[in-house]
Amino acid sequence: MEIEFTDTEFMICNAARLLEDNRTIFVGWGIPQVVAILAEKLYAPNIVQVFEFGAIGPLSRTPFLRGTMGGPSNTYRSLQWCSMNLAFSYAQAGYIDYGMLGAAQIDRYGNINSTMIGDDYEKPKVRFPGSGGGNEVASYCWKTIIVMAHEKRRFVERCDFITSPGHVIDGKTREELGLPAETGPYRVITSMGMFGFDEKTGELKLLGVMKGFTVEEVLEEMAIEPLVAEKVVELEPPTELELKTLREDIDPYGLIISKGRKIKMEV
Amino acid sequence: MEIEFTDTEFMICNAARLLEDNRTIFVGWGIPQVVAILAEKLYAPNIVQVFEFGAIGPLSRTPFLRGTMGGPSNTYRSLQWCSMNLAFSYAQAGYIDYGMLGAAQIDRYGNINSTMIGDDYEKPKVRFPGSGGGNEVASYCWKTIIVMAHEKRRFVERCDFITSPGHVIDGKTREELGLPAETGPYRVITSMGMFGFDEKTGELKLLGVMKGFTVEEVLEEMAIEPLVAEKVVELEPPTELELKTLREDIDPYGLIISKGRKIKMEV
Amino acid sequence: MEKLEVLDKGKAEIHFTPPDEFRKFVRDRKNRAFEDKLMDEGEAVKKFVKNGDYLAYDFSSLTRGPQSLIREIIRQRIRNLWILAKFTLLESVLLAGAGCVDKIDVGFLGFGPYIAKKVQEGAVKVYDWSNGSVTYRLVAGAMGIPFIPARDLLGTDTLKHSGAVVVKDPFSNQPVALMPALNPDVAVIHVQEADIYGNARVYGPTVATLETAMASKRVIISAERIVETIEFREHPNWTTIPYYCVDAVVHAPFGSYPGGTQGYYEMDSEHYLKLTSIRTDEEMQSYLEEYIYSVDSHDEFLEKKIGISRLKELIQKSQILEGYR
Amino acid sequence: MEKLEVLDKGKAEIHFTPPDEFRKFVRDRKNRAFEDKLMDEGEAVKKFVKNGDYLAYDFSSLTRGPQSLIREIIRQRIRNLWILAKFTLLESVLLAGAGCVDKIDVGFLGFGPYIAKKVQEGAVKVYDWSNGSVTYRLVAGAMGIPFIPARDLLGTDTLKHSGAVVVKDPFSNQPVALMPALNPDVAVIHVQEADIYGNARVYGPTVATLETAMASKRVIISAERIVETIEFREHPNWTTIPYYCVDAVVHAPFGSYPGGTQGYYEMDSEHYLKLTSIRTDEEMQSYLEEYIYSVDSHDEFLEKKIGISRLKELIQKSQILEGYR
Repeated sequence: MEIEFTDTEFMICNAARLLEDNRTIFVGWGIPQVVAILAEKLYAPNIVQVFEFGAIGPLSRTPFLRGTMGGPSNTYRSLQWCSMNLAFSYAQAGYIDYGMLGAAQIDRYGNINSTMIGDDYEKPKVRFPGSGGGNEVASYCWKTIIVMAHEKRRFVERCDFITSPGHVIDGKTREELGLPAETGPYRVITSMGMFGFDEKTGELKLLGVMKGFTVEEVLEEMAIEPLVAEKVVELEPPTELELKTLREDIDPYGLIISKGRKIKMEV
Repeated sequence: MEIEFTDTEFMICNAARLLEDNRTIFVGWGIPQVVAILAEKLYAPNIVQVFEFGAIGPLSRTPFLRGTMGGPSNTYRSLQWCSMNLAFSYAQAGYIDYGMLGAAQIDRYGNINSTMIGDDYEKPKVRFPGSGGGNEVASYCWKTIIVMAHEKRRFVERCDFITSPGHVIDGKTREELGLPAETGPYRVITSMGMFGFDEKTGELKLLGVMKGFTVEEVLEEMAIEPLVAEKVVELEPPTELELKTLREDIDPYGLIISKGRKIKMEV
Repeated sequence: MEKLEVLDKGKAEIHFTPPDEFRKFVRDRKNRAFEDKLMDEGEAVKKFVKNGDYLAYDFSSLTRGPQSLIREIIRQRIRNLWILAKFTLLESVLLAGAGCVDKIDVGFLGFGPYIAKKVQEGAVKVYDWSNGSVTYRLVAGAMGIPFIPARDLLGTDTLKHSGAVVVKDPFSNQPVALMPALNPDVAVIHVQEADIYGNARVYGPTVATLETAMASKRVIISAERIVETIEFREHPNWTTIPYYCVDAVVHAPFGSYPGGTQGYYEMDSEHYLKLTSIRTDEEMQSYLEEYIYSVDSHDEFLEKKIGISRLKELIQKSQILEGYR
Repeated sequence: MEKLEVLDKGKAEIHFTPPDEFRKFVRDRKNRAFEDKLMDEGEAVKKFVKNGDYLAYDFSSLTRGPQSLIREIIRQRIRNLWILAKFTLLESVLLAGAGCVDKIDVGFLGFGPYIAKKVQEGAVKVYDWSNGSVTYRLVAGAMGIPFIPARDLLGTDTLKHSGAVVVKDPFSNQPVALMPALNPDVAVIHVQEADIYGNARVYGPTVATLETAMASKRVIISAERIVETIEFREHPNWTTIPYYCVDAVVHAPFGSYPGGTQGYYEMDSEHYLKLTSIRTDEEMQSYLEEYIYSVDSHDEFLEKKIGISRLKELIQKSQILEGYR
């Protein structure tokens, strides 16, 4: 049977499979929201979503409404509505297990850029919205998962601008810099593969590639050469149930999932 | 006509007459509560009481219940119930006009002691409950009013223990010490008189004495010699309406007002 | 005596009001009397928003944002604002497009290519913080303290372009970032319910509603409903902002339009799309002319530009009331 | 690089947990699963209160204090506690009288000559803070930061006998006191409503209910009513403590007795008087024997020592429900 899916759907499904049940997760805007809802529906019925504007544990309604992240549908039946200070305090005090973020650039040590491209801060070539709550999520949560399109220029030796911290910044470790111990980027899910980080050096390490792609094809699409795990796993494409759930239940208007490259695959 | 009243009633009435309407007042336990309620009933219908446990602007019910400061009667129909942190934040940020406190000792510069008597902290002769929220009230509110029994030993050159700050501590001014500018003890109402503080030196200054007493009689009952205003005013005894309000409405069981020395006076 | 080492320091210009200066403003200019503060948005902005002000607002243009007040600020052609883009979406886009803004403290700059271009061209100056750090700054401003420590920004370029200072904490001996207090000159906040004195109640996530109100020198509240004071006294736990923080109360039904207000109406996605599709200054000017400059008030905007049938649809879409009353 | 001058420093021993140590405890020992935590107070105290613990509680023995849990701690003869006497009234008196306490961080030491005598005799060691400063310490502990600055204690002897550190603030160049974070080993908190997972709701003034729960390693909640989780989800703004802060939930009607709980019952002034009139160790021992050691549980205490008719009177006195539901 041939299936067709977007690489966004691939990322979402693989990220959703990573989430553990009975854990708290700090959810960024857009793709991470869809990941969390999919995980909740299929794999982790008791994950507790946390949003920076002050919603803890909502039972988000579907279809997912992109626009009103803080509105009634997405924050439906939360356990608590609170302030941003409190939402971040839960994270800073260690109560939030996972964080999930997007990124425009990522570097060898998992630092991420969502601020600007270029080498002159005053005159950026491209300007993005900046940290939002990303810096706090990446600083405070125990394990940060980054979900981003796999494009050559997005993988760099050192981000043009480090918005949110990875494992090592300009030669200094997270802990030396005062960031909470034993935290940091945990996985990077891209539209072609999955990365972790070397336990000792904090360097990006390829752990998995999408079924049908080779390691070389994935590395080809990166401006840096990451570490590669001894055994690189094959990442399954979206299952029928995942796609049905995404397309019929969560995002029927395709606001998020229809974006990206279309992939056809025999399964 | 002869009237009879306790010196506690005298203090309460004179303190209540001091309060301005349309102001916020941080209220300590016991006598200050009765002062605030009396003021609200007779002189300042729109004062807003603030309590450290987190009640803003209650319309406290009478009779006054000593025990349950934080209970339904005293916090009735507050404008806001909140946290202690927030109550003190309002004060620290400058929103609270008056503070009202009791004290075991007061010194020349309005420093007050509610912690211990003796010269060895480890082995106090007498131990009191300590600051409570007194230190914050005396530190943050714009004008602090102290209400205390007039006894010789309570007026000292330097408190055995400075619990809450006055105008000058061991030679340093409030502002030098980092306390909020232009704050500090404003009036001291005792069972015999009323004091202010010299604008330049911050020293205790006798402003008024109870009708029927002389300045000398009041000074006689103090272990230090305060400044004396050029014109010392005569403080009126409680009025008939004040006494009726206190005795019939606010404190019919005499939990607070019956304490202290009884005074008879022809008026 | 010992010293605490300063380890790092951002280079941004900061809007910082020493706590004593803010306190004196509160003492002299905020009012603890129960004064009727109800006025229309024209009067409120005229009285309380000035050229050159540091402006803060709360929540976002999608949800319970003070959109009618933002439009009034644009209509009155306020200039040279320094704005706090905390969790912002289209407020900064509109304010920058209308030429009201010189500087932006960025938590989240806002959506889309238009505002990005303004930054790239140098038309507005940005300082980079994060939603968390600017919120901590408001918390410090609200508490009347000069700064608050936090374990974020550390090591990043965000820190370098912020105004945070990193010191070694004397208790844990670890580096920690000190976020300077922020006391905006003026804040505009939309709420579900307020009384004429400024007591205000918010339902749903609160972002930094109270902290923004407490920390700001002047505060304009717009409210979907004006309610009697007894409504607050009957449920004191639910009061979000006490009256003494507030300078003006504006009755503004649909005050968040084109965003939604929980319990009242949903966002207008179509109108929203008009905004997010703005690319050029010409498109921006034509939007501003059509929806802001050509009407005199929020009421006129609703009546002439949106219309009852559209508003009715948005109310109809808003059927989740649970938790919002 | 520059340095921040340390201007003054209190000399108290402090209970300080570096933020990273607290975080790891939260990660490894607090539970984000929805686990049924309902148990009786005997089991809860046995599991979560240990000799030598730093203990915190919230509100007071007059109002919504965790009195049944305090009595259980005494009943289990826990020893060597270091307690946080924040806005305390008779908790410290009872705990010290029962020999459970070595050290007290004083906001307010508590009422009466009995506890004063204990301090004078050196039977318990005290460190002097204030209600505000110990609350700030809990706020810092709850936020996961090492300290919080405040403009109190400054200059006083309270400061000298506290553990605060005074530095020159780098932004305003003024002295400010840094209050070290406080992360108690265990907290006992009484609330009106909780579910079996530990979500909890408080009505009335909140003192530091949430901060205490967030900042403490282990948390025991006692509740007048156990309610379904949907009760929280229907009104998320009213949730005081989320379940992941909590280790045990005890159903304890009249859990604040002899104090009152708003919306349920008033304090028992007569019983309270018994407590405040204790002067000697003999009187204390006889009180403890009569009301605590001689019964096995809170239920038995209510049944054998207080009785339905007394409880009914206290319910009857509590006729103000407005604001408490």
